[in-house]
Amino acid sequence: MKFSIQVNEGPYTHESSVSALNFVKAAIEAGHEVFRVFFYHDGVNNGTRYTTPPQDDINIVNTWSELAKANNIDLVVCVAAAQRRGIVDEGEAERNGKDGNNIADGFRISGLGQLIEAGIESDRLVVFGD
Amino acid sequence: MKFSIQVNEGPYTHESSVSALNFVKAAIEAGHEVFRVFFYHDGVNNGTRYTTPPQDDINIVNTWSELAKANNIDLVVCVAAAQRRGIVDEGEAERNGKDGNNIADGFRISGLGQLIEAGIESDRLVVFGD
Amino acid sequence: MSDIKKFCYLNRKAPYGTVYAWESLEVVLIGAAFDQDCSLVFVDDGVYQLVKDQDTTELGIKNFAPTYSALGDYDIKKIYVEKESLEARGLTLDDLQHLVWEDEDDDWAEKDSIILVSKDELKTVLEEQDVVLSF
Amino acid sequence: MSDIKKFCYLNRKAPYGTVYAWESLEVVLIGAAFDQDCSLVFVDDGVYQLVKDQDTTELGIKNFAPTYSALGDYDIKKIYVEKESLEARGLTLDDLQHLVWEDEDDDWAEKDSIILVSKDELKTVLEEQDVVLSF
Amino acid sequence: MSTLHTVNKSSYDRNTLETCVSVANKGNEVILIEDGVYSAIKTGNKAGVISDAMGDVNFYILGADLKARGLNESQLIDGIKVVDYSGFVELSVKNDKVTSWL
Amino acid sequence: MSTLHTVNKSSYDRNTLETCVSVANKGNEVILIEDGVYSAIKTGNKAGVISDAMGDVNFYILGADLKARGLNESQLIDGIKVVDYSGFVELSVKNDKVTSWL
Repeated sequence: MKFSIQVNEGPYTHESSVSALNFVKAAIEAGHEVFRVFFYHDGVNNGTRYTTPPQDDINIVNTWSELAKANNIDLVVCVAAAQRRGIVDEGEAERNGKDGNNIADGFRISGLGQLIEAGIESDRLVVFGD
Repeated sequence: MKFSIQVNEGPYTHESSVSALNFVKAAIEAGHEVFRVFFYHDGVNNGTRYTTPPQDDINIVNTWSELAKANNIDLVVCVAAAQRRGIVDEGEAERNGKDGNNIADGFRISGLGQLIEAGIESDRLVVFGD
Repeated sequence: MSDIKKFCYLNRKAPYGTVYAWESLEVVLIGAAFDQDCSLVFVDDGVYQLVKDQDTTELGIKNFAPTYSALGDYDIKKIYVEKESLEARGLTLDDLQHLVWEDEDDDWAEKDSIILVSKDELKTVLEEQDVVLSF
Repeated sequence: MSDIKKFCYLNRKAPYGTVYAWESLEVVLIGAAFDQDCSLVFVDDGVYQLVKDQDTTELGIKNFAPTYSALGDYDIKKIYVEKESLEARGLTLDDLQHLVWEDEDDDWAEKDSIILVSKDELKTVLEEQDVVLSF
Repeated sequence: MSTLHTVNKSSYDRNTLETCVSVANKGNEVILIEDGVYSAIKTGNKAGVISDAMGDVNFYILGADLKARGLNESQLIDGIKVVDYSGFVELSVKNDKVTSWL
Repeated sequence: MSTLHTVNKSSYDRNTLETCVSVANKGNEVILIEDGVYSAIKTGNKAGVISDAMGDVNFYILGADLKARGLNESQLIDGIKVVDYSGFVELSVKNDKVTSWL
């Protein structure tokens, strides 16, 4: 079965990122496909490479990056939500006159259409939020 | 009277940043001193220069920067909270091996002791959060 | 599975205190381009989103409420408001914006978009949906 | 104003679902170095923070609950738990961690840090505070 | 120590205001801000949280938040005073401390 | 369309579970995750939200969230089934859609 996931909250701040990660891992272990994880609202904060979580805690951003690479998952950060919150890739930096970017490995910034498309193309869309 | 303010939530995501800004402006207009604004939890996201809010909405980050400059307000971003959320200045970038920084003008990253000190040294500490 | 899915936007939060209401509306506007079946549901504090005469001037932030009145132009005709939520909060339909869509099959007559539903009717609306986006 | 202020940490949120509980505790630990009077208050869902036997292994995140037992070493002796909040949630003192501090004036005897208070007693505790930090 | 309490949540979503009022001391003041303003609508079925406490506690409400949400003074429970941000600051000065119920 | 509902808030803090249960159709399933697990304690005074709905709706609870919070199966309202994440995924597959009550 084809799953897509929506994550609405930032890592550490809210458990939803961890719930989504654990759900995605279990879905893949059960042989399902995870097509896309769409990061919306504060969920976009999952996609910054600038985090340095405590050594004795999970590194949520890196876990997403590794999981996506190993399983070909499309990690999409919503552009409108990212602009409000300061998540920037190379293209966004250029368009908005920023002097750098902070997007993490394996994430890409794109539009809300990607969420609707995920809803259309997936058998199940599961939302994790506050 | 000497005020300090704690802001617990990110800009746009939650109204607390706007409430805090409006409160600080009114306090200054009434002739009070605002000694320090301490950004904790997701409040640290007030301190990134990477945001590009919609043109027709308030630019919260810039408003903090301007207000602080004009009124000599100490804008402190909590280091522990910032590390979990990816807010980085030059020193933090060097210490944590990051290839850049995103701290906004007029903000500085420091420890939680600055919050306790604000509580001790101010006549009132007002907390805005979720 | 049919080609058209029923998308439901489930709104339970008040506007301005948090950004969910506004960012939910942004999804609805983008989603309208995809030619799927679209329903908006307002329940609990979500009903506050539709209260008329919102004025954010003194607060100094963007007032996004006028966008709701554009929903008709995006062919969004099914805006379900839970009756019990409205009543508990001491509000009536008159306190909400009057939202309409134009029916091209009826000489572009203006028709109401807001459908007041009881909890039982809402059960049926939710049961029919294929995809529920929660805010 | 006296040199020592009464600081109160007001905790109303459950652990793990959101980070407030953990980041509140981080403030308490830092604050302890400042030689102010310190009280912790747990009310509403905040009482869940002190439930014993927390085990986050399966969740895969840090378990910060052991840190509460270190509070005594930081000379934090006043941990107020609202009785009504505990009772409403079907919990008793036995469901919570046993937190103690050592009294140097009483041959280092271990004494309970948790003080069960009624709503009326909590009123008095809150009234006395100079600075309330809310989480 | 007189106290100003701030409440920023709707009584229809959370128990925040109920808790605040239940531990506020006689003569304390409460200001409703942000989504807290919804609790003040007199026709709502949670209006009692405020009206029952009105004898012991003074209630204020932030006008900017009221207007943003399309509400006006005529919809409020009698006795709640509308203030602007400078009034909010004055209440913070007048009371000995500010306790936020988050 | 059979539905799996997820609820991640404590009934003692919010009305989320009550709303979910009030609009869930007969035969629907509900899984309590994150802070939602607190609603399942049988000695709590909101236990009725679940026990009253138990005849119409099946209740599940995520074991990982239960353990994280220091709770165990013996404290739960009878009839709630503890599942792990793979059980959560199975419930998502078995039902036609997943509705999150945020």
